[in-house]
Amino acid sequence: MTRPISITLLAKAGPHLGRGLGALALAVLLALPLLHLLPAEHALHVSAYTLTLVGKILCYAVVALALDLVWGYAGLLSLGHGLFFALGGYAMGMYLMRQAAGDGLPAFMSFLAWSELPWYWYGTSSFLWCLALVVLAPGLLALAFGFFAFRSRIKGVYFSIMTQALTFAAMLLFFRNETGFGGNNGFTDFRTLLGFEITAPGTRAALFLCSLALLVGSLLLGWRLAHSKFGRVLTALRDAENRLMFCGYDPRGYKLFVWVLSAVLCGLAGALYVPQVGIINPSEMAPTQSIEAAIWVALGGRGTLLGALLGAGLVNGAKSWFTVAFPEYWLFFLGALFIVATLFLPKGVIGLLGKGDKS
Amino acid sequence: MIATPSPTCMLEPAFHPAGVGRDAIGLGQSAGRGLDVRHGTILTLEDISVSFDGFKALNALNLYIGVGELRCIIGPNGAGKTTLMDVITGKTRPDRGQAWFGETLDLTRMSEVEIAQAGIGRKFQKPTVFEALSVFENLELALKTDKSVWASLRARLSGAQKDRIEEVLTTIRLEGSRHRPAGLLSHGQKQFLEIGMLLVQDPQLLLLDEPVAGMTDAETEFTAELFKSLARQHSLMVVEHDMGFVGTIADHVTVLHQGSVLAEGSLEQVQANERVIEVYLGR
Amino acid sequence: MQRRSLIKAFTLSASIAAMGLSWTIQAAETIKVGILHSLSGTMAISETSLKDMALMTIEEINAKGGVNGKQLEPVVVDPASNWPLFAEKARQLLTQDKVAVVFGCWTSVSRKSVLPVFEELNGLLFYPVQYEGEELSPNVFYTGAAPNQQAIPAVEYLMSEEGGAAKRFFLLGTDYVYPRTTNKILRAFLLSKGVAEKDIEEVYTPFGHSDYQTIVANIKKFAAGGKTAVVSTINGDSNVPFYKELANQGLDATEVPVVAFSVGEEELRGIDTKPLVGHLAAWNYFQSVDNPVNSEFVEKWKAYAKAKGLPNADKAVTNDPMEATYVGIHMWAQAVEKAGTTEVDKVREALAGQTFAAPSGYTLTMDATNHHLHKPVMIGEVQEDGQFSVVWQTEGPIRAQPWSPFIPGNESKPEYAVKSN
Amino acid sequence: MPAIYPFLLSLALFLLPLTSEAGEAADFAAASPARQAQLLEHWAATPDPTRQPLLDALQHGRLAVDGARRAFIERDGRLVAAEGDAPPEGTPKKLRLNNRLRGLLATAQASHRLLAEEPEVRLAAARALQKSARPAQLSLLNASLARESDAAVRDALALALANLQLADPDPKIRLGAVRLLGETGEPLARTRLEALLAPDAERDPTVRTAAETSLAQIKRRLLFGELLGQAFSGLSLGSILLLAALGLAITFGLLGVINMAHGEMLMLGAYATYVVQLLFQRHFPEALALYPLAALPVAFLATATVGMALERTVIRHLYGRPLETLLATWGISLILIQLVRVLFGAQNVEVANPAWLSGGVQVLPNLVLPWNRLVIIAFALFVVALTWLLLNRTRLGLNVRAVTQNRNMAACCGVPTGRVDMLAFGLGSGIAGLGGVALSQIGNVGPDLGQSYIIDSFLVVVLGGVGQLAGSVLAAFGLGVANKILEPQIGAVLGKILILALIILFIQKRPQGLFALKGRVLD
Repeated sequence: MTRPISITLLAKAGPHLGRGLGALALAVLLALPLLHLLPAEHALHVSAYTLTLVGKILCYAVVALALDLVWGYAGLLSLGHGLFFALGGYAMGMYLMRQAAGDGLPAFMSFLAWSELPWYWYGTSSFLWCLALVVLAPGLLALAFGFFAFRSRIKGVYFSIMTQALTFAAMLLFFRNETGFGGNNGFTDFRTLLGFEITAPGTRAALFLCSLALLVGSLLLGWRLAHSKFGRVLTALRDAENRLMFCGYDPRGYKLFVWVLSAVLCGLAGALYVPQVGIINPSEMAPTQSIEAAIWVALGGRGTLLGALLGAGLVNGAKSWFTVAFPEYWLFFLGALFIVATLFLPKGVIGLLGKGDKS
Repeated sequence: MIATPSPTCMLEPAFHPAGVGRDAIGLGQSAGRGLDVRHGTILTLEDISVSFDGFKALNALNLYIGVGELRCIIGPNGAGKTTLMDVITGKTRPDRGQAWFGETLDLTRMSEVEIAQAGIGRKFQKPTVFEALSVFENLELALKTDKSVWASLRARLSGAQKDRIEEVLTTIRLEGSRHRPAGLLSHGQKQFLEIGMLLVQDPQLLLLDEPVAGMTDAETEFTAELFKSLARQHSLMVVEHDMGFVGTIADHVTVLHQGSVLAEGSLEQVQANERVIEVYLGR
Repeated sequence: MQRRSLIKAFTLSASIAAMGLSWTIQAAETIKVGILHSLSGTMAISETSLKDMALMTIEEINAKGGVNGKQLEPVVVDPASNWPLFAEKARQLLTQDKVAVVFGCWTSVSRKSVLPVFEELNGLLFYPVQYEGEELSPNVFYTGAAPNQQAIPAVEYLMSEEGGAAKRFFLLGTDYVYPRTTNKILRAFLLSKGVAEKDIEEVYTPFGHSDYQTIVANIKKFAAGGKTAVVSTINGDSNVPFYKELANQGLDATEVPVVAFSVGEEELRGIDTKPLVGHLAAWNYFQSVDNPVNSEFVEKWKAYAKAKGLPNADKAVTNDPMEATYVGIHMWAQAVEKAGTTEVDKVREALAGQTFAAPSGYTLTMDATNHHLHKPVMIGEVQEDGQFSVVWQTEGPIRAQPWSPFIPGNESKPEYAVKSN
Repeated sequence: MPAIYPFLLSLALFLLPLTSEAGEAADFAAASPARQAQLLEHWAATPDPTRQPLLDALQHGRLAVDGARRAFIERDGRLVAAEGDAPPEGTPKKLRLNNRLRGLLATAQASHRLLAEEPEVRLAAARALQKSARPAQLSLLNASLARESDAAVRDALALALANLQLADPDPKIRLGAVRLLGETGEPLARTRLEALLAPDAERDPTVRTAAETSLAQIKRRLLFGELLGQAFSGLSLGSILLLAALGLAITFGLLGVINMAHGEMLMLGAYATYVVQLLFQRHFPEALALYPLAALPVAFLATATVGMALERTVIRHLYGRPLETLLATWGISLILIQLVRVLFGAQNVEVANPAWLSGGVQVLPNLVLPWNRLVIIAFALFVVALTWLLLNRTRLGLNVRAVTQNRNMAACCGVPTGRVDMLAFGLGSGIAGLGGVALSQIGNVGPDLGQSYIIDSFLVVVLGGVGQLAGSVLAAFGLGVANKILEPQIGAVLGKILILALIILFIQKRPQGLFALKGRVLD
């Protein structure tokens, strides 16, 4: 009601300004893969390094978005989203490993002296089945975990710590060589994807476009959800779960739906991430990775979809730059960034732009 | 004031002193919408006990509320009033005893959500509304409709539903604030919003925990009118400390003390009860 | 107010960025070399000193006039113990910074992560750490030991009368590919030497495992069955709790000697070595090796550490991977001189057969075909002062067998580098 | 062959003294390692008190050899010729032993110590010989046993002898030895008896039967020791988890700060220990053994100060926003880690166990309880008691509980909430610092130390029930013991995974942890 005029003005300009900036960003992102296809000598050529770096950040942005759906809207802080991301990545990695191995066994299996594929590897040479796995593996795990967790009304910090324990346990499991996912080395040295050279500029550009499409798709989906009655129920759930139950809503179903959706989005992001960075290993499940994802969201602005994207972009961009510019001191910058952001930007960076309520 | 009058015919519930029994109250055969209230009792609590770490919050409590009745529950602090509400709404499971909604619904076996969907609405002691949502959205969420996940993904408000919300907005005098976030409302306004949410939810039994706390006299008076008009089509159970308010609305008062019913009857009757005086005034 | 402080922060960071930029522009006629070691995260513990050693070596080469008349310009990046970041940084070094060569990596997984990048962009990586073998990339030169240059001689020593004539072997490692491969090779080797299956026990612990009570109890139990030696491939951080438990449970080296393949002088800095005297390590270099080249090398390193104010400079030590880094950089520089260019294909050719008088006291040769160094093997005993005394060594440098003959299927692997797959 | 071996050696024994009169030290110094081994074996069979200085010098690495292969013993920093008084030729080099020689030397030392005056020394020597006696020492042991007056030493010697007598040609002696070994719980005796039971190893049926009985007895005792060992290691792990988690039980459990920098407080405590150790090494080397005690107050104060400073500057602004404390403290933890890395280096630093925390107490033949672990268990209980007293018996504790239960109400009652918050956070951090001192005695001290404990700490606090000190204690010991019961069955990794899965299931059952207060749920 009594907001300073400047902010009100900004808010009014917001939709136009925001839409303009968004369109610009989208145009730039769409142009990147095309410019990558130009010959290397061309002045406008975008290097594979830039393309994979931005592609990676796009995947992270999807994770941030997915996390924001459960944390920002439903109030469930997951410290285990890295697990779903990694599961999607592993599912894609299985396909890529089979592609690279041809008719034989993946290299790490012959190393363990296994003579045949374990049962969970059957069918992974089929791309379609792998796509299904990308969705099913994180989805079913999230469903099972969510079903039990929400049934017994685990929430708040308890929920966070449980998700952390889950991803930690999974990390230990995947570190074991006998688990059959390559142990600490994970999957690497991919060759082809659907018959295309994975290092070919065309493949890279296509993967980049897929990531962009996934991001835009998730954003639209998230926007639709947030602005439907479903989204309002989630917000209500976050603020007063008991009240909502006495209104006759079963919070379990709502939580489970958004939780599984979020996990699946992470899985898809992981699946696109792996062929771009060329490796998947259990360290993606390390609890610190998931905490970092929470930080992207918080820094960008919790409960606003654009904020999550912005946070993922900012932190990862900063990280990529700091690690080169100040290899010895970048952790100071990053740490200070988090502290300053939480102290002075309670609504995240997006709060600065004056559209902190809802995007 | 209420736009959808219930088709069932309701008579003034007969008054019976405490301990007479469960067949005492109400004549209605059905409160509508499938709830079986053949014996005229909408809520039956028998021998309910709840204890927390040895402390007996409810102790072999018996309580019957008739269809269309407006019942006030009074009692000193710690008498178990809120725990009683918790038991009815499924939030706390009794260690012992039976709780029936109508003749067939066993409240001790139902989840909070099932109980709410079966037609028991509750207003909390501390007004609880969805602070991040606007007043209109609060009412929209509470509106009686299909509340499954799939339904709300596709939900669109129908004209009739919008009218209903507008109507309640007028009733609770918040029509000017419909787009304000509920978190910005005053305490009293929040109380009204919560009552409004109960109204659109259209439950058969309303549990109201200190509904007039923090209200001005005028607001209290208005609330009293509102409750009186609600009774008959709905059953109400009001927990209140404000004796004046109780006096205005109640035809039937139950006094709780140390987790069980101390006295039951009209306000004058319980006020004259020696044991009640002793409990309230101390010895 | 808040916004103003944010703007300030932005100006600050922009000016810092500008500083960084001007610093890179300044050096024009130089050869850039990349240094890809983790400076933060779990691996910083081991890799930081390799970065410093690389910088020292580059300084040393520059002081002698550089390579082909050009100064070397190190580009240091921090992949932060994050494996995907290793690949990203490798790509950055090769395509953005256009470095002529990269010195880096420690863990196998980091090497596996960057390998496709180096093969795709035809870059050159010098990998300075002992590893499991089973790899031979044309774009990598391996200056650490292959299993036959470390593990097998160590076990042979344990089986000898001098080494205590061990009859039973407890193979203990962290669960990742290096210990697994090494133990697989060792098991095949031991079986070929007539050791029975029941006399070999193989146990793995997770990364960062810190509670060795049960395992030490099991070693004790196992050791009651006959003269036992422990072959440890425990990874860096877990060694301290392991050795402390060993000492405190009263298992000393005379009873059950432990030979470690990942414990060197640098790791011993974090351990009180008095209770560990007599335990063994197998490497291709020890700081205590007595020869003029090494004395100079150690002196130079200590002086460098002091001059640069490295933490704990007064206790600076050298170790095997540091020596391998040093040798690698020098060999590369020699090869560039010989080839007259930094072009990868020509340098690769020039590297074959390159020799260098290393601090280990031997003249090491880069094998003509297999991209590995010929290295001597030394067994050292832990001393009270945190150093090793060499108790046994090979006659001379031995050739690496990246494809161990003890792993079935390796007979058909070519003895020269081809792109994997 | 085994029967001839001692005979040959006693023959050698007969011949050798003639040569060694010239100077055993010189002989040894000049010998090849194989010959050195022979000499040591011979010395072990023929103890001679005059040889003691030479053995001691060897054992402590004080024997040096000069260019003429003559032996010198280092005494008070000077080299003294072991025999004669010729000055050294060139710079003498220290004579280094290998493991085989060290083992033989220990046996030789033991047989020499059998001659000692003090019964305790003889007892220790006899015990050592139980493990390491060699056939050549048979007659020595027989002779020692015959002249031994102390009962305990006699028993120990008899056992040492029994090990050798298993190879005796006389079945009666073998039978006696087998029966005697059955009285022990030695893991080695088990192996020896098992060897006896191998086909064709023992012809005499009575001895065989006796060996079977003895073996069964030993196995029973060993199993008992193993179980006891498992229980102890469980308790020990529990005490470590407890020390790691206790500070968090205050900062997170009571104050509600999701303190991701908790691990770094442990790390700072460990580094404080390191610094104190350095100071002691430089300035009070004579009192070095006491440095862990001095480190306790230093670590407590240092981490408490850091904690209070953080509370005042950062966390103060975040009360009531628990999830944001997670982010800010995560940032703090990154900064602290990198700070330590820059100051002390990325490598681990050495924190040594002082003598009184080294080694262990031999409870059973197959059970050693390390002193550092025993002390840490006691220390953990002490810290718990201290914390409990502070929280429940002092004004500060009352204020802390008041503030954590209802901040506004406490402020209205005149409790200086700001100060209380600061002190409470300082207390939690200080206790974490104490934990760090303990952790430095069993594991790594490096910048990443805290990271490896943070997850376990949170699990302990959550499992115990947030805000419940007793719950944390129970949870820590429960997790420790469960871990150690599972580890031998299914391995460390699967064990840990299973525990995590069990915790997740348990929290389903009791979402508020072990010790949740049941009560009217407030909204």
